Amino acid sequence: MDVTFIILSLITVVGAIWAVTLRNLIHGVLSLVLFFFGVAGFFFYLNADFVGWVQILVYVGAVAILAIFAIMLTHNLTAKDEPGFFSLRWLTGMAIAAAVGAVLWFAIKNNAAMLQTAPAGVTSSVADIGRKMMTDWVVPFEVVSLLLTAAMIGAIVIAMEQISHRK
Amino acid sequence: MNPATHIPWIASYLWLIPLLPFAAAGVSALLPQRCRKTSAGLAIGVIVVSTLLSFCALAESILHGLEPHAGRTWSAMQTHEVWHSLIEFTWFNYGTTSLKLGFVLDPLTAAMATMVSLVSALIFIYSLGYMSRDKNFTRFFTFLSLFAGAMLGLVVTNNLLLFFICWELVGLASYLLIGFWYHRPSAAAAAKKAFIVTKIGDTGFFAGLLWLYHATGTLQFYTPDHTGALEQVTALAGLPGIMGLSLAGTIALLIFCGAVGKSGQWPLHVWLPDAMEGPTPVSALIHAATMVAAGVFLVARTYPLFQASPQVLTLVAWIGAFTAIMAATIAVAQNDIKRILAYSTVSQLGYMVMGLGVGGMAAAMFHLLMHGFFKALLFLGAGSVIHGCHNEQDIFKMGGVKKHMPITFWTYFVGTLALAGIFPLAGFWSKDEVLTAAFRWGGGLHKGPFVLGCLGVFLTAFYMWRQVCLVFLGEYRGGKARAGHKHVGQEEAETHHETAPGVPHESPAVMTVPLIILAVFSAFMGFSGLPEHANFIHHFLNPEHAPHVVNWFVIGTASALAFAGLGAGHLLYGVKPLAPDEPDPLKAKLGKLRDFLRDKWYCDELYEATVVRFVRIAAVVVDLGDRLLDGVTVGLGLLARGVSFFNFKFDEQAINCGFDGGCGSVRVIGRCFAALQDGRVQSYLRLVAVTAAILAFWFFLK
Amino acid sequence: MTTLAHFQLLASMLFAVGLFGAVTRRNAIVVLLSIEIMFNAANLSLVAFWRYGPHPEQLSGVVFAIFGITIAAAEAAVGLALVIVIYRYYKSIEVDKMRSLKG
Amino acid sequence: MYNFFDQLILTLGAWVVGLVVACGNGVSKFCCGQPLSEAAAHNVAAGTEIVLICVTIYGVFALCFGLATWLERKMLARIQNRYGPNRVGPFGLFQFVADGVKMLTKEDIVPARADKLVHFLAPAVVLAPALLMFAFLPFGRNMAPTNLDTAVIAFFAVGAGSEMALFMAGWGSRNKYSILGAMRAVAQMISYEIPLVLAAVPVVMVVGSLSTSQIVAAQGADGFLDMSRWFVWTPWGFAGFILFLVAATAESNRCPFDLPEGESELVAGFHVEYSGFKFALFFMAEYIGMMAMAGLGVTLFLGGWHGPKLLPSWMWFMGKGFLIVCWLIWLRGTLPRLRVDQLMAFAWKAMLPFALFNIFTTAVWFHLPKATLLQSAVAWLVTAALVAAAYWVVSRFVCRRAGALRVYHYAS
Repeated sequence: MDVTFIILSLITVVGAIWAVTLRNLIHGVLSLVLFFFGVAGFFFYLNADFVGWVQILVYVGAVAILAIFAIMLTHNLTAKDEPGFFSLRWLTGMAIAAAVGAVLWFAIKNNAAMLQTAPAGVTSSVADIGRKMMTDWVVPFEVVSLLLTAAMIGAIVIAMEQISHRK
Repeated sequence: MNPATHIPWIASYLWLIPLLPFAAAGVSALLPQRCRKTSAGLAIGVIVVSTLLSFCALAESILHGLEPHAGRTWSAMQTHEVWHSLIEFTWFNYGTTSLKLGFVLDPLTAAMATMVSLVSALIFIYSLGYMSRDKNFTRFFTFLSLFAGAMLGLVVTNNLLLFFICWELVGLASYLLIGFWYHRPSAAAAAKKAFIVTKIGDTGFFAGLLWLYHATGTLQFYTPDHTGALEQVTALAGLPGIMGLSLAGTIALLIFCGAVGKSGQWPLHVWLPDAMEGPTPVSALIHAATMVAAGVFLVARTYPLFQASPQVLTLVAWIGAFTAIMAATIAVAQNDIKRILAYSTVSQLGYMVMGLGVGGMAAAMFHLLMHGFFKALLFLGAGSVIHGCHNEQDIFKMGGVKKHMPITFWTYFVGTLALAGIFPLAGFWSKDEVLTAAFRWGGGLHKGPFVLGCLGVFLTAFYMWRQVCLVFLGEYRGGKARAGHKHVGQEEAETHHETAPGVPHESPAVMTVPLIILAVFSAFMGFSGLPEHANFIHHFLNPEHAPHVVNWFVIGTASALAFAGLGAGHLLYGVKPLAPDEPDPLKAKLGKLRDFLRDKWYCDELYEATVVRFVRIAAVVVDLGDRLLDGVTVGLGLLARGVSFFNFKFDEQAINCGFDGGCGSVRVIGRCFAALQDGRVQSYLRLVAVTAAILAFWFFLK
Repeated sequence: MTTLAHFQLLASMLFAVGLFGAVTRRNAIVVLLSIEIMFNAANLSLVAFWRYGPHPEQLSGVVFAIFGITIAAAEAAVGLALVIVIYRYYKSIEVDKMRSLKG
Repeated sequence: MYNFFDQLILTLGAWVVGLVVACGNGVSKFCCGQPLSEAAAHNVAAGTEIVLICVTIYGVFALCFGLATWLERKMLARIQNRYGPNRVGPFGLFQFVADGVKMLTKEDIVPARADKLVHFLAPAVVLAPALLMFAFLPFGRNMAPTNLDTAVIAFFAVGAGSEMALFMAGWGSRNKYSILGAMRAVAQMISYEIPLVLAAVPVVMVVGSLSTSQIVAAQGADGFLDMSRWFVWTPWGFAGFILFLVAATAESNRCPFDLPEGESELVAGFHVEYSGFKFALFFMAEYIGMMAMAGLGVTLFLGGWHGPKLLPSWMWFMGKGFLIVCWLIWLRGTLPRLRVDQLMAFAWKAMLPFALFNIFTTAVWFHLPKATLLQSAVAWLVTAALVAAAYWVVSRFVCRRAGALRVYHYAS
């Protein structure tokens, strides 16, 4: 455990908790951006630079902005009748999350392989990633690109349909 | 086989031939509708370049044959070797294997590519005139380019998978073009029919493809180290397949299914005549000259597989012969000018398939090439006539067109004689080759295809001459009877600005010049396949088989029958020109048989009564099964009710009140379970999460 | 020294936080964003496994993380477009109000 | 001599580092009676170097920002046939100092209903990416602050952060004009980010690396011909450069793409509610972001610091960068503002297809043989023809759609 890890974990965990609990949705999205930056920081920390930059480019540059646009377009700046902290709903949610988290914790704790330290000299150069994607992972790569195209067209069609109906 | 010592330059640029039209299609797909000149110019320019490249490929492969025997004549060329020049490239790797694609330059490719691109180029130019008034001109040329690209890709590829991709693209282009006037229900239906019927065959083809890949581990036809799919036939022939065939025979049979669908062979021929709903240049290009020939080309390409299995070859021969004669008889009784030509196409394709079946691969390909020229000529001529006669397609409403459209008439005349097989036009030589091959196939029952073929020759000459007489000779019968008459398959009015009836007029030069060029080819190309020693095309396409000597008996029979057919046609239709509303004289001669022929042997009805009805019956059966299941359920329910009634009585009297509480708790539990399905996503998510957690705990603790 | 367990524990914690948001919040947008948090937790776990794994030269974890990011982006695009359409239809984006699939 | 000037800044930097380490040794001897250990000396040197790089970059570019504002005002004035600032210093060169003093002494106004935290954070967040972007550019021979394997994508990723900052400014102000301006800015920057990145892809493809240092190295040549291999001389490079410039103009919200701040409709867009020093930060972020974009353009297409060996490499870099900045100012002085629909249509219907086709053209270039001069000429002509064809096709689209007049329905 070193200082970088502690700082980054604080950023991510606090960002994530704020993102799911804040009533003000815009604040929620901004904390989510904090969380995204924290995860990107972890990627840099783990020598996966490329993933880190892609994370920032995609999540901060696109997903968060998309969320903000969705919030603006649905006039939902704050969640109005959200139940309070000690409501049954929130307590149930916390219990469930705790249960799942406990299972994962249990699984990790009971695994000796988890206690190893980081081997030195592990890097991921962009050239290597590209080569892997174009050889070993070419089929998933193509599938994902197809999926992305389909999602893009789908999103446009879904959003457009109503405009034509409104006339 | 001699390994290619050097790769000629044209082989390394072979990919340009299909790619250029593809690129043109892509660009003009992006162009707006109003860029008519651009898209047409692009399409034509590109196909001309492809044609030139194909000619280079042809020249290269001819010269390559000459090289080792410099100074000798063709007749002395006895290499007994098929020459291939291969270009391979890797599409992508996955894991440890890689998918290789490639192109092949060999005589088959060169000859076919030249024919396809040349005919396409001429038809593209012709379309300029024919489609000039259509508002979707740009789209038309986009589709044409797409088609040309796919067809040429199919010709030059060295890989069955790429072949299949192009094959399907060709089918797609055909679908788009048949349904080009999609707002006409008949066109839309015809497009759908063509697509679905050919898909039936393609399913077989695809199964064959997969099986071949499974058996040989590659889909390349030829490879430099001789491990291509077609170079492992000897091994395949030794393995067992289905129905007593060898594995090679089974795969060949499956591949032949694809050819049957695409080349309109019985029993999947029904889509081809309907495909005439498309614009006439499309009929000429796709459904006469090139695409339907793709099936024949497929068989020719994978011929080693077929050669390994005599049973399959026999089947091929008989299907071809039967299709040839059946379609010819149907053509005799049709009235629509394009439909006659369509059935004629089916019939000629039957000849080609028959030629393949009897072992005359070169003969069949020769006939394919020649047929490409003269059938394109005939279709374009028909288009010119339709154009000139104000979108009339019924030959009984034409007549005397010769006076008004001399160029069209003379070119059409050449095409007719070529198709009928009159000396010395192209059809004579190629049909003679096919018939000779059929004649030499064997004795006894094996003479059957030959006899059917000869009969077909007579019918071909007859129906073609009938058409010429009715359309071009006599007096013009159109014009007055037009008002209020519903025309069969009338071409779209959009193509034509003048709908007022009047005398026919000659088409513009942009349409007649391609006709003249095609007529020249139809007249003289046949000399490339003179029998006896100098049979150039035979050597060129299939040097492995020794050339056969000329068979005067076959030539005599075929010629005599052709002339007889022409004479019969002239007797019926030519001697006394028909009056405007006079019925077909054939009706009196043949009676009920004519109706049978006119209604295409009731094939569509037969399919309606069998296949379609089978599907309906199956639906009913499934429905019945469903009801049966329902009945069982209801019965069980009744049983349960009976039991429960008994229980109720028992309850009432015996246990009564003590049990009511239990019932109540059951009801409560039921309500609880019902509450689980409350339509809220999050409840489901909660349930999933909790279940997963519990299961995982249980798993860990176990 | 930071061990693999640290990263995995952190990732599972983030996953739990995301799950909490997904099952608790009523606002559809927040639910979607919680799902993004879960995606990120999974990606973090993958990359950590890659970093500590026996075959880092295979780059599997990195490649998978990139695929994960791509898929998450596609999911976000479609999901948020759906939210907008749902808002137009129901005039609300509370997931509790969408229960026409109730059994 | 040339090398001396070329490496002058590095030499100075090394001298300062040496000085600091020596001072540290002195202090250490004074306090503990022994010099610094080797590791400690190394740490001190590295830390000093980092601080020095940051200070130099921020100092130089803050100065450049000042000069750019002066340049802008002077050039705009010249274009509009006036004098521009001419009171403070020679030619009014110190006008920016006066402006800065004014900004610092102005009252800082925060709207009563503002989202205070977000409103406070926005100016800082908006400046951070703009400054961070300089970390990835090589300013001269041996003068790259970082040497990342992923520099180009890092540059764009950092740039994406500024969108969020603009939104924070607009949202935090609780003002209709602000939020409208911010939404416009975000939409515009997202739309133009795509052609911007796609315009850079050809360079990455040809060089085969995302590292800016390697991209610059690939454009180098010997001696006085050091400008012969700039990518801008190739057809695809030229097309890419033009695309990049247009997209960069839009990314930095400059005229004619300055709708987010359109005075006639939105007062001042997302920074309506900012005054004093916070406003100055926005102003600074805009100019520094513009210079960073210019720097990336120079790196990708204009050969970075390469140039005939008449000037030191860093001077080449700054000179080319300022040339692009001048070009942007010139555009502002001459072009009218676009309409929103024109802006979007231009990004999606003209720039995106053209950029995609440019990538294709680059692939063609990459695979064409270029061993001999004749082959190179053929490759050049073929790609030029492709670019011209693409331009022609795309322009026909745009002329028809985006250029058309819009019909306004006031009543409906």
